[in-house]
Amino acid sequence: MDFNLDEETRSALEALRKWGREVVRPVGLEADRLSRPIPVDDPYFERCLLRGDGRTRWQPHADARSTRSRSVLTQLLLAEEFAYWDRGVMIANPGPGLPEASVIALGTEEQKERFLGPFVEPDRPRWACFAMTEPGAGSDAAAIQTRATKDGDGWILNGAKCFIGSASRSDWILVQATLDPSKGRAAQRAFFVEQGTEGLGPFKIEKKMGLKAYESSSFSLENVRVPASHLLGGETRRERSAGFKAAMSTFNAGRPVIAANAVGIGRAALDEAIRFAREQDLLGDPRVRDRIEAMTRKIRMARLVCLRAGQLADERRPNIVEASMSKALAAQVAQEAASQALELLGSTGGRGDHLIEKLYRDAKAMDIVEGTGQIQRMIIARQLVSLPR
Amino acid sequence: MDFNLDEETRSALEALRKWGREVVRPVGLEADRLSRPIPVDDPYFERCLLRGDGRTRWQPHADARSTRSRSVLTQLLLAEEFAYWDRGVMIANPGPGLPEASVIALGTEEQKERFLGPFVEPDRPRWACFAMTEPGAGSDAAAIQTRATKDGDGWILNGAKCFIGSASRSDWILVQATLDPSKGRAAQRAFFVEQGTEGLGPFKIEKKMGLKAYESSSFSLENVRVPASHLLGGETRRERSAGFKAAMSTFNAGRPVIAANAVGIGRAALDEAIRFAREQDLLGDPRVRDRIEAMTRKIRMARLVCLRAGQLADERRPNIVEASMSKALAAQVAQEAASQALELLGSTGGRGDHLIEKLYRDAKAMDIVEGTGQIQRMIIARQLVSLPR
Amino acid sequence: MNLDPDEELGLIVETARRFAEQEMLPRMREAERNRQVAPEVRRAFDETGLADLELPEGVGGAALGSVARVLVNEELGAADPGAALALDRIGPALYPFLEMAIDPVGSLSTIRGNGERILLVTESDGARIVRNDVVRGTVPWVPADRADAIVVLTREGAGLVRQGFSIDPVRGAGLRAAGAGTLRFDEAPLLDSAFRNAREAADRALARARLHVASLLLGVMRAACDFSRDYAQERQAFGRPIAHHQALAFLITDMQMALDGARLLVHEAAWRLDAGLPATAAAASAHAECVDASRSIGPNAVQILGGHGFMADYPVEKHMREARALGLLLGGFDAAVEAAGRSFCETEHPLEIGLGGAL
Amino acid sequence: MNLDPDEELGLIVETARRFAEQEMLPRMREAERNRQVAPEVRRAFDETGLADLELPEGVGGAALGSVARVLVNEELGAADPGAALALDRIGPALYPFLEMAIDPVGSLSTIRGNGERILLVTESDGARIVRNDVVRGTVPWVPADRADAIVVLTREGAGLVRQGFSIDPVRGAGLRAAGAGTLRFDEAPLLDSAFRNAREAADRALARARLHVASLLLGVMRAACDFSRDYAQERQAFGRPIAHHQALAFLITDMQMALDGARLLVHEAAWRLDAGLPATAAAASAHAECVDASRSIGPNAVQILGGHGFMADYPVEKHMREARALGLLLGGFDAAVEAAGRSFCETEHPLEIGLGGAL
Repeated sequence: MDFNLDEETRSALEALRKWGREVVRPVGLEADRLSRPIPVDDPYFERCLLRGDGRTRWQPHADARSTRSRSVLTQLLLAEEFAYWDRGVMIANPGPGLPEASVIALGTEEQKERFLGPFVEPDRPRWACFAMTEPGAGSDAAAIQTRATKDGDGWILNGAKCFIGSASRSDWILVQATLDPSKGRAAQRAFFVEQGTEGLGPFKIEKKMGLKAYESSSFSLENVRVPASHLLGGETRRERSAGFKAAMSTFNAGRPVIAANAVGIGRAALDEAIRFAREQDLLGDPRVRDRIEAMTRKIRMARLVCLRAGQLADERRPNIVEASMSKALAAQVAQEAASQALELLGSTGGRGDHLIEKLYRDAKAMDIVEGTGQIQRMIIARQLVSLPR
Repeated sequence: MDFNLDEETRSALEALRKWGREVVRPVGLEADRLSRPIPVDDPYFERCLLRGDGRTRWQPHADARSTRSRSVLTQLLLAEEFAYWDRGVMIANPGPGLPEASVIALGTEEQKERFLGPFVEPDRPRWACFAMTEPGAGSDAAAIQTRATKDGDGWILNGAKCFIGSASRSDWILVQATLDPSKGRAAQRAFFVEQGTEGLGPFKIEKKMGLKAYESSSFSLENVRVPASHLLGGETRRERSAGFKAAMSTFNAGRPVIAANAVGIGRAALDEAIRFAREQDLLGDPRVRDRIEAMTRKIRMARLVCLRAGQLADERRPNIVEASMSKALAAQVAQEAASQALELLGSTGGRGDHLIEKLYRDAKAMDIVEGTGQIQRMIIARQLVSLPR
Repeated sequence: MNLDPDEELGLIVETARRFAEQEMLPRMREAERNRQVAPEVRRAFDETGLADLELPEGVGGAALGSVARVLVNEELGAADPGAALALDRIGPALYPFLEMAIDPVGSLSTIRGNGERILLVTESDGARIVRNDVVRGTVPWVPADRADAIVVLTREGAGLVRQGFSIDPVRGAGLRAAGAGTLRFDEAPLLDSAFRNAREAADRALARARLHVASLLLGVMRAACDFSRDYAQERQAFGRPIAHHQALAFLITDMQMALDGARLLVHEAAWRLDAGLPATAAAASAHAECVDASRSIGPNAVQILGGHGFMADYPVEKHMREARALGLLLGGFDAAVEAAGRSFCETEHPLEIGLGGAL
Repeated sequence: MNLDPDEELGLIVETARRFAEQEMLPRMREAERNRQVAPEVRRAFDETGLADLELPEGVGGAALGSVARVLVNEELGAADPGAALALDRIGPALYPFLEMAIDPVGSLSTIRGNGERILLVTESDGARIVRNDVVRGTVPWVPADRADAIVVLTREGAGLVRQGFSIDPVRGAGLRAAGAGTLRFDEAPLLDSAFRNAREAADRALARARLHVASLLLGVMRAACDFSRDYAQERQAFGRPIAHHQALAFLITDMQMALDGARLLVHEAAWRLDAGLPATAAAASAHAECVDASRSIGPNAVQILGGHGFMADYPVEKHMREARALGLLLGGFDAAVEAAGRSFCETEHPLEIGLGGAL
């Protein structure tokens, strides 16, 4: 056992902490105050590029498997730290984002070159996004209705998507669509749709309760025509796709990242609660101390569960249960921490200008994205008691 | 609105409170200390008879519908008060008990005369009991396996029952059996089996965690032969039975009685916690006061939900949701109250001789008998969201 | 014994419900955005007479009690608790007038006649009375942008402040239809004060104020429960309505259970007040339960809607925020628990049946 | 970073598991009834060497640390926590010897050589030290019928009591395999005391004692989770295993989640102790979490078994009682929360990553 951090992780955390305190937190508070996503032309994004953010980890001319990347454990610690300063800003950051992993794993060389190439040394802040969720299909991803039909050499897409991060500012959107809605996930394919393609849009920027710094959009696809080369992986990608998906679910890192974000949010609420309690001289009240103890204990526990899921992923050991547990637990813990911290603020929490009040709104999303707490429990119960699907 | 008690109820409560303090509580503590049911020949039972307990509310030569009985509301208040002093003793009390209502509603005149007659002016403490639960069928009553097969003019019963209250001391046991296990509840019938009938027994007295004052037994039925006249209601009872069961579920009073018992247990824990806190001078600690406040609040709430279910039953308004809610809520509240009270005792709770420690063990059963908390929620959800069976 | 509200209140409740559904509900997002209620809604409200429910007959009120108030407030709160606070210009500030030995009719006549907006604040909000006739301190948040007068309620009594205070608008976490501001007292002189030997009356005034807030919370919780339950019966996932997945069905059940239980506590406390029985612990405890229940019902309703719940296209995110904001008033959960706990601990058997003749 | 226990401990854990399953588990009801462990089990235990795990090498121990202890205790606790307490004659009373500036080898040699049974009690249990060398007070319950000596641990230090105390047997709510008694000090003289400037060492000794108890709780919780889960997969209702009803499946999931989380807290605190890092808050918090989790896991395991769970034919009613009794030791939940809370509130960012080099 060893809970010490290595030097590299520690210095990466140090740098992120400075960036978070000086830049991320103020940008996030501003977006919340103005109740709008950070504008595309905000200088913040240029600063991200200067810092080295917004790039792809894909390396041209390298084997896909040799792509350099940090350990999952380190990624989780960084994800926690970033969310500590502002989880909305973290999601708003430029870069190839969610679809990157799929494109690296499944894309043809031409697709990588064309779609990830511009992210190698980006000339300006660039975004890409993955569009899965639909108004009628959230947790039940097998139920998506966006239709892909063959049209000569290309494809025609029709449907509607919602809650898609940074969609209107993305260079391209990887759109999940089905060849046959009655056949579930097996009939689903992903297509690159470039910004400006006829029939894509309009984009409606959603009005969210929290996490306002990033743009969530809904949009429709009306007879959107894409060439055959825009089908992710091309016609032959099927087998690799199955393997990729199996690996993603066996050594899952996505759910622990959300868990780490939730831990970060909870920790921010904790620190603010302590600061407030000290300033208002409330630490003599055992109720206040008990609240702080419970928050600290639960957040620490959620973090450990999350890191354990990460360690298993790093060791290529199955982490299905741990990944889902970390997500279910941390999301719950973050909400409770924010709610308890708000209680501690008393009437100050009603003003609407305190970080804790924002965190209370932000935290709720963590129990919804990447599978609700209920979905996580279904996944866990399948493993623990063979709950049938 | 009126939360005042009428004079009759109040004086019945007064009398029960005196009886409870002076007799019931000591008898219950003794049974718990000795870890055995109150013996059949204990003078306590004779005192019950002298007090007028142990009788049937059936009146010979009266119409079944005119049977005098207290309002459900009053019954619930008395059930709470009795359980406050000892819920195990309440169940141990002599009388026709659980099957009485079914016999009054469904029995033939001969059956009432024969089986309830001895309880009109009982010459000695007498018991009767209803045997539904089986080792393999608890919540799922449709799954009982005890078999009734026609044998000439009579019936032969084979099977095993468990957790049956006062079975070994009962004059007769109303045994639920099935004519065809594959046909669910529709094929179930109830049979009077008299004590001493060949093939009935042996009785195994269960070792329980709590509520030790009353006897819970398991026993088997091996080729137990009963005459045709022992089939509850006779061959023609079917329609009345369906109506009775519908009424029982639409205006349920059984679940609120358990809820009231749970409220009584919780209230006992509360009072003991306050007494202990005062003696140990702990009331200056906000943690202690907060615990007492939460206990009081939740118990009060559970009582109101319970009484509301009772009022609806009195008014012959459907109370399915309220009855199940009262049961689910009160059982939970009683457990939590006992657990919090135990926490307050600290190391004293470990001695094993404090009433609160006993209540902690007793309370758990309230979430199990008459349908677990899970079953209650299924019943509620059927009404609230049409949850399919 | 009868746990149901009396039938003669049915008509008033029906009026409140109709007004809430027809006038308040359709404009709740508009009122939130504008930080005020539209004038035509205000006119329609004045016509219902609901604001005069508890006013003494001498000033044209219906002189009804707490039971009527909590029934009406649940209806208004279910539509828009912020608007409910804004529409009732006197609101909980009425109770010290009614319960204290200060001339209620004289002051109230003026206030009502001028259509003044007055607010109630307590010591737990941050108001401090020094030398019995001057108010100091800052209340970080009141659900109002402006006020003509402030009633300051302490454990010993209450008084009216007409000058020496200011309200600086703030964004507000919820209840924005009522506005939001930080209230500052600058050596504000206290009028109409009744500070000596008024402890019992002050307790009763605070109890009524607690039920005022608690019943608005009941409304918000009901709206959140109803909306999310309907949604769960419509929305399909994995081949059936999400409400038919047992875990969600049980969650919905538990939410309803928490709401129904909290409501009975509020009703019983209101009945106690109307019956002149000891009620401060019951009211504080009911208040605490409503805050407690709403802390889980609000987020759970959002959870049931999933991603949709997080968006302003649906009302549940508003329910969650409004409930949380309501829960911070009058010192919030902690102050309510502290008051109730102290009182419960003073008796030996706080729940003995028949104590004082009632439950 | 590595959250898994080191592999070299695997053999010791395996020994503990085998002993627990083969010797303790089959006799747990017998030990409970007899209020003591059978002599042959005691002999078998002594042969495993598990009691000497943390003893210094000077007295024939393995000088292993807290991580080894919590791993072993989870195994023993899963079989029979009362027997585990009885078998380890020194138990948590060892820690003040190890952490204090009193001669550990001298006293320990005697104690171990004579096979003495010694107990640890703290101030939160009710022991009071007056004038630095005399102990007074009553500990209402210790999980023992008799003892040769008592170690009294306070916030300032610790000492040994060899006379002036008595233990009156009581029934015991749980852990009866260890016996149960009320411990009374009658002006008991304190030996080997180290009371000045020993605060830090006393804190560490208490932290180790907390983890000793917490890890037994982990074992009980694991046993309750495992047994009830297996049962739920076997038992049929409404046409399928009860574990396949979603609400029960989720309950089982939440129980497992609570257990796995609590275990990681215990492990991290134990690692901190072994690494010489600040650990008192971590240990107190881990202790609190184990008590908290066991308060729901115990009753929930009984609930899953329904009526069967309430009967001594199945082990879950025992798990529920044992967990509750364990949870009352060392001042229980409140003392643990109080200690952890005070400590967390002293720093500005109690969970900042990398603080002091570790998580």
